[in-house]
Amino acid sequence: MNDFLFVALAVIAALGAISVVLCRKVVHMAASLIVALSSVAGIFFSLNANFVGATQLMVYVGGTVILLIFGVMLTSMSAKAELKTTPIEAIAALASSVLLLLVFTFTVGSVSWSEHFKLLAGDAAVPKNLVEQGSSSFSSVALALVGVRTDQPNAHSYLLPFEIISIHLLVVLVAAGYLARPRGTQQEADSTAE
Amino acid sequence: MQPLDFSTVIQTLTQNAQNVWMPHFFPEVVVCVTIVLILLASICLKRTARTTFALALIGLLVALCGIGSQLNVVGSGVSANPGEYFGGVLIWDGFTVPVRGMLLLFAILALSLSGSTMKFGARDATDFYTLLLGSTLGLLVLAQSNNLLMAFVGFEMASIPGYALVGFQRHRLRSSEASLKYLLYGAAASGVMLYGISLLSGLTGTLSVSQLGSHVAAIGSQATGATASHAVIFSLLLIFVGFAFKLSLVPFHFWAPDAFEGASAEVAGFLSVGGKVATFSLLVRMSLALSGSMTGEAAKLVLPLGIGLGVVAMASVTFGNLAAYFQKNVKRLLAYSTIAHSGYMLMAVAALLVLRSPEGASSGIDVKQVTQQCIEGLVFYLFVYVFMNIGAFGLTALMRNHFGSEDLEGVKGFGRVFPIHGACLVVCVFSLVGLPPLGGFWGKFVVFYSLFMASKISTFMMVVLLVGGLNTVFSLFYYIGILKAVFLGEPREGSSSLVAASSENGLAMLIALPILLLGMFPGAATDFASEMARSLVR
Amino acid sequence: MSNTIAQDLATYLAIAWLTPLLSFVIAIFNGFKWGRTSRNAAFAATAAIATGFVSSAIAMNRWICEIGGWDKLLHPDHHEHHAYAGVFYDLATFGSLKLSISYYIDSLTLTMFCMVTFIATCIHIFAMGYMSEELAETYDDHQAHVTRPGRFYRFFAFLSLFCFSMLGLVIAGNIFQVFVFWELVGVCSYLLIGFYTERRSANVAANKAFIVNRVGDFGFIIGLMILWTYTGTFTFSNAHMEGAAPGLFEIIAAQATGASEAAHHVAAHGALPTVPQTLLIIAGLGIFAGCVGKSAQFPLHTWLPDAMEGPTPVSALVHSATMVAAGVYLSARFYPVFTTEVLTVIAYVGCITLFVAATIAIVATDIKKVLAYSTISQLGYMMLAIGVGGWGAGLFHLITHAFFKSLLFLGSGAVIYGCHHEQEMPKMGGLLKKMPVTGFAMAVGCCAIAGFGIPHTNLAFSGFFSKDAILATALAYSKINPSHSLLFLAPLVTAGITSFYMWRLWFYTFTGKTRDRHVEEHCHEVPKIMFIPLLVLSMLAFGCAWGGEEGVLYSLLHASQPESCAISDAGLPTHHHIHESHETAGVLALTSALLGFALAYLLYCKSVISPAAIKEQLKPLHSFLVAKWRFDELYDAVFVWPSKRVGGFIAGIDRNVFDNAIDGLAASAVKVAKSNRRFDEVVVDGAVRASGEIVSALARTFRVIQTGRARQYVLFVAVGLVLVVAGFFGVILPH
Amino acid sequence: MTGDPLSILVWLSAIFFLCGFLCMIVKRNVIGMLIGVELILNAANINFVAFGQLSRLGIDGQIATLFVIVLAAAEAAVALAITLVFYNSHSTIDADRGESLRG
Repeated sequence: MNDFLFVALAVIAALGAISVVLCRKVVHMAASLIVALSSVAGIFFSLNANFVGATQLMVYVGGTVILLIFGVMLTSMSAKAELKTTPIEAIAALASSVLLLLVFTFTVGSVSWSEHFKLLAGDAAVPKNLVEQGSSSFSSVALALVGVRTDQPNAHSYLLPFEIISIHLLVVLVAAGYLARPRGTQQEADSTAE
Repeated sequence: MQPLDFSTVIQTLTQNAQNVWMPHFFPEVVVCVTIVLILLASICLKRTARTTFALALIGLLVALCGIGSQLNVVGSGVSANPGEYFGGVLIWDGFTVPVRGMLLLFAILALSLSGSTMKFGARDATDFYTLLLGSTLGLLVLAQSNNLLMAFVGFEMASIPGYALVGFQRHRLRSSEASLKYLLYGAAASGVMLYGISLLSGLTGTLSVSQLGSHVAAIGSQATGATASHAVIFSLLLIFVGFAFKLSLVPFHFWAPDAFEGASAEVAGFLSVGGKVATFSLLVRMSLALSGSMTGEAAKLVLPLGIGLGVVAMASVTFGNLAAYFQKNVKRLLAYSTIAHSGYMLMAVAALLVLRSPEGASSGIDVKQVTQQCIEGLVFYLFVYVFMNIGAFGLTALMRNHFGSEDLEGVKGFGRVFPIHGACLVVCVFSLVGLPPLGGFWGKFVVFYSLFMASKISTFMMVVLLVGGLNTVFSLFYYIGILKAVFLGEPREGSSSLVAASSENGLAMLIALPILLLGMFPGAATDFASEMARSLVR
Repeated sequence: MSNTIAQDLATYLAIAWLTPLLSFVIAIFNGFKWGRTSRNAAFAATAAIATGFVSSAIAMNRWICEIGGWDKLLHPDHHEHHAYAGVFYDLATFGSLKLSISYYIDSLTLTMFCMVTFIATCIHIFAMGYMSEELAETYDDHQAHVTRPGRFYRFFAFLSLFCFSMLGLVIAGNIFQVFVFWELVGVCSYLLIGFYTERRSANVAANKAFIVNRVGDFGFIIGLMILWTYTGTFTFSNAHMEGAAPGLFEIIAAQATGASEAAHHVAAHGALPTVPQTLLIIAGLGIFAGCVGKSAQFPLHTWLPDAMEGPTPVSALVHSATMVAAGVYLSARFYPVFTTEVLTVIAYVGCITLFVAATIAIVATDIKKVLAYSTISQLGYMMLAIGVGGWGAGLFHLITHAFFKSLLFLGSGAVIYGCHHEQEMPKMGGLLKKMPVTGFAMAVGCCAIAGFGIPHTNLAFSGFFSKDAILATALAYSKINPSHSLLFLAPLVTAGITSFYMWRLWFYTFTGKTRDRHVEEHCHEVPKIMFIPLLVLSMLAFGCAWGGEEGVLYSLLHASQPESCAISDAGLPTHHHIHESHETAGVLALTSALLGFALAYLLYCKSVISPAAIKEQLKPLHSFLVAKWRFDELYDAVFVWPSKRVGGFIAGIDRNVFDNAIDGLAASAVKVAKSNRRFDEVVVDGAVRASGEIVSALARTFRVIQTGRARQYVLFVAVGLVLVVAGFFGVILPH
Repeated sequence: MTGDPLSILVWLSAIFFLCGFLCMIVKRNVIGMLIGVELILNAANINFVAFGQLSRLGIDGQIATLFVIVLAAAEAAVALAITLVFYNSHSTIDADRGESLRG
């Protein structure tokens, strides 16, 4: 049952992603994106990565996509004419992605993962499969984010990125604020040097 | 899993933070604090561009002093535990500390440059300096990261403010266009890089850079080694796309000319240098991790990787120089020259990989020593590059301010009207060409020298060397084109009454002087560079 | 004991070397303050270089005392190489790569120092008069039709900088230092050729000189790298320093002669490194390529005639006496490193150059261009001499040539000055009455370069001795290697041609009737400050080689002669051989020169036959020569035309975007091709032009890729990724 | 392709990656291109979680995903702001209209 759900979610996610490419209208694209990302969140849940799944739903589906739709609404008012791609471009795009797919098949696709990891399993440093382990990974994730690794004592812990990303978000806020701020103030008129 | 005692965790954390992390990470903390202070000051104090500038400058200077004190520790040999810290995601050793110093120095130069040449209101100034510092912080993290995830975070932290900086002149069509292109290209490239990181970490089971080598070697030595090694290479190439984007290497350079032309010259100068220093620092670390001690299937890949980098370097150098030929916009021309210079620097990394391949180890040369020499050359090149490129872009900014143009046509006679600026431009440009006795000459010289060493192992490196040498001749034409316009062209009517501010003159000389000094007395800098190389390759 | 003399010599020469730098700094920083009408810069520069000469002379004296006086010099008991090497200052260390400012002093260094400083002093004095028109707030440049501020101080500042670089090149004790100063003299030459920046032709010429030299320098770098990689040192020689690691020359010499000689080194430092034979050849050729560029040898010689765009004192100092001789000097320095194969190449390059340049000089009408081609030709003689084993002969000619050529140039400068910047000989004529001193000095110079003299006596012009020495060596060489007899015949014939074109110049200018009234009316003798250097130099041009190969000058140079070239002396004539052929060669050379003189006299002085008629008669032959080669057309068909088509096909030809530098070179190529010059110029300039075309076609292609569309850039990311992956797995990995 | 869940997820992420790339290439609408970026980043996320939960990457995978999500949100914010600026100056969000910088 669980397997079936897993495969179904994967198929839905893949279809969602493909329909993002095929849709013409931006709103449809966004809707397809929501489907795809939600299915991915479902996959995360089924993999026992509950926290990540929840974040995916909240931040991605809830935040990012809403942001995108917001952008659509802001900017689509005048764009009545649909923006079409010329066939040549579509063909070029398709050709390049087919080539990429080929490259992918011959490299990553040809790795037999189960065997690969079975062979590596002899390595002591390898952690146990977390799904089989069945424990809640939530607390270990949270602890790793504040700098303590409970599962693998020697592995890296992520206090620094966790903290420093706050500064990054602050800077991004400033950037977005600056760019979105209406222009035309006197000061800005002076700022032009060209 | 042992039961967790919350207070123990807290205690360990505070202890670590107090004794190990904070002292090592002090400069970055200062930068963070400065960012916050700038924003606070813009709320509390009366806002002027000057206050913000002073705050940012003081912050960076304090951070640089922090680096200075760390340098003492590194230099004295009492090394305060060189190695991984902050939970292993960062590296602190005799290499990263000076690189961070270089980045901070560069940030100070870029900051003073924009402070003296960009005229903006207080509100905009706050935003501009915040973005500049934010990007610098990202570069600092990127330069010392020992973890691919951390590297990606640093990469994005450096890039995202960069997108906004390029689009900082909102009212200009070209600025917004450049910003959008840079953003889209950067997003695609960083997406590819992240995808590569995810694959690589999945294959090897680690995000650590320093353990990458042993893990890849472990993969190569098992039965499925051949296919898995190919997958590893594929993911490495994906990661390389991100690096190549940051370094504007062919064929991932397309953003550079457009973004640099659209951005203001100060921002272009910032983007063209900072990313290189940090990215090369990480690239060298990864190259070292992936070479030298490899065995089995994976070891066979080191030499091809080196040759591959050599091909990319050749392409970048040739493309950059040729495409610069017909450019009329100085910024665009310098953008192409930036591409070429990345290529020259990449040659050192290519040589390094070739020398550290198993073929190199069996050829009887002293691998450790020549590796050190490659790194030494790269570091020296970067150090000179910081000055010469920011100098070139800074002088372009001055051309814009005084002559209102950045086209070769429009800046005619600039050097005649402003002799000091002209002299500094000569120094920067001749150094970019690589003429003795300027710093750029030594940079090229040492890089070519490492290529020459590498050519003993793979004759292909001789080809790279020849292409590089030929290109220095090519590049002469368009660089001289700048000088020709600036010195031989007749200045426009009425421009002779223009006078340069003494602060501008001072800054221009401050940037040009080190190039001259590095050219005439490279000894101190090379000693330092070799010290850095030694701490990296033990 | 030897330590103190090394220190003494180094100190004296360092003074001579650095005072010009001092004067440069002073002039550059104070020039503006002094004002445009001040002569201070000239005084500073002249004083500096004169100090340099005095200091060099003291050093020379010190050296001669050390070896035991003049008698000992003229009659050495045995061949002993008195050379002193040491380090001034350690510059930097890149890993095992040690760079320092060091010196290597032997009698060659000393002679070069004395020669350079002396000639430079004369030329500085001359230039004070010649450049006096620049002593003005406004200067009318008639050629460029602009009025600009005078640049008197700038000229002398550059001249000082040049002297500093040149002396640095001569004193250098390691190849690296040589290279740095090598580039620096190139930069000075660039600045001085382009002195009249307003003139487009001067700009083009300056760029051309710079770029052509860079081509040669690239070879130099390769040679330098090879030598360093295999020997691990840049230093020339440390044989005279106790306990120092062996220098380059010792290592190569040890390799050549076998281990026996270097046994004591082996004991002290372990086994000496060796350079594989093929790489040694490549290194030698690379270094020689640098010399080819700097000394304007075929096929990189085309920059030198154009360099005459600079002021005449510059032509005299930089482009005839010193800088261009640096290539010869360096070839001589590196003689121990050259293998016999390299020497053969050198000999042939010199041989081609001397002949080709001389033939071009016959038809040139610009007085300075004639001298420029004759310079190239004489440099070819020197290279030839080195190539055939006449080390001493080549350097002997270098020194004598420096004197008489600087004399000739200054003379031509005086003529140009007297005729108000008229350089075309057909407009002159009959100037002897108006300018007797100049005419006399020029006549001495012509006698010297033609090599007049009476065999078996000391009564001969300096050129006679040196050319005789070269021809004797060449003759001896061709006797040993009959297949290379061209190496003797070409210079022999050229000796006649040389005499012909030089006397043609003299008769054209100073005798006959006035051809242009305008010039005639304004013509006047030059002021004292200009003709005193002329007189001094004409005395030296006559007598500097007094005594020939038994004389002081040759003995001085001979004292520095390295024992052997790199591998073996197989095929090179010994002293004995040369001595045997001396008489024959001397008589033949003199006959050839006299024939040339007689022809010139008949044609241009007595006008027995009208030169124009000859030109008319020989026109078929002339056209036949050009047409037979059909080099420019061929070149057009093979390279230029297709690349033009490709370039046009790809992006459409947009002439306007031509970069000025390439355009300038291309334009000069077109100009050369059109004018009635010789084929070789077309070849070389055509190559530059063709590469310019190819480069521009490529560059246009690259511009097309940069479409400006964000989506396509992303597409290019994908394509680039596929390319990188496919290239890696498909091409690099299988190999 | 086997029934191995890890293989399925790796292929799923490959599809996401390719779709994202295609999206960026064929959509002339800037918003469409940004949606493509989100897809590419999500492709990496799928990989991270898959390798973390099903093989030996451990919780590093989950942590990486968290950071990527945050960074993607930040990037999207700036991207939208830039898009707005572009829209304000060019009155369109057709990415092809910005081609004054070229050559």
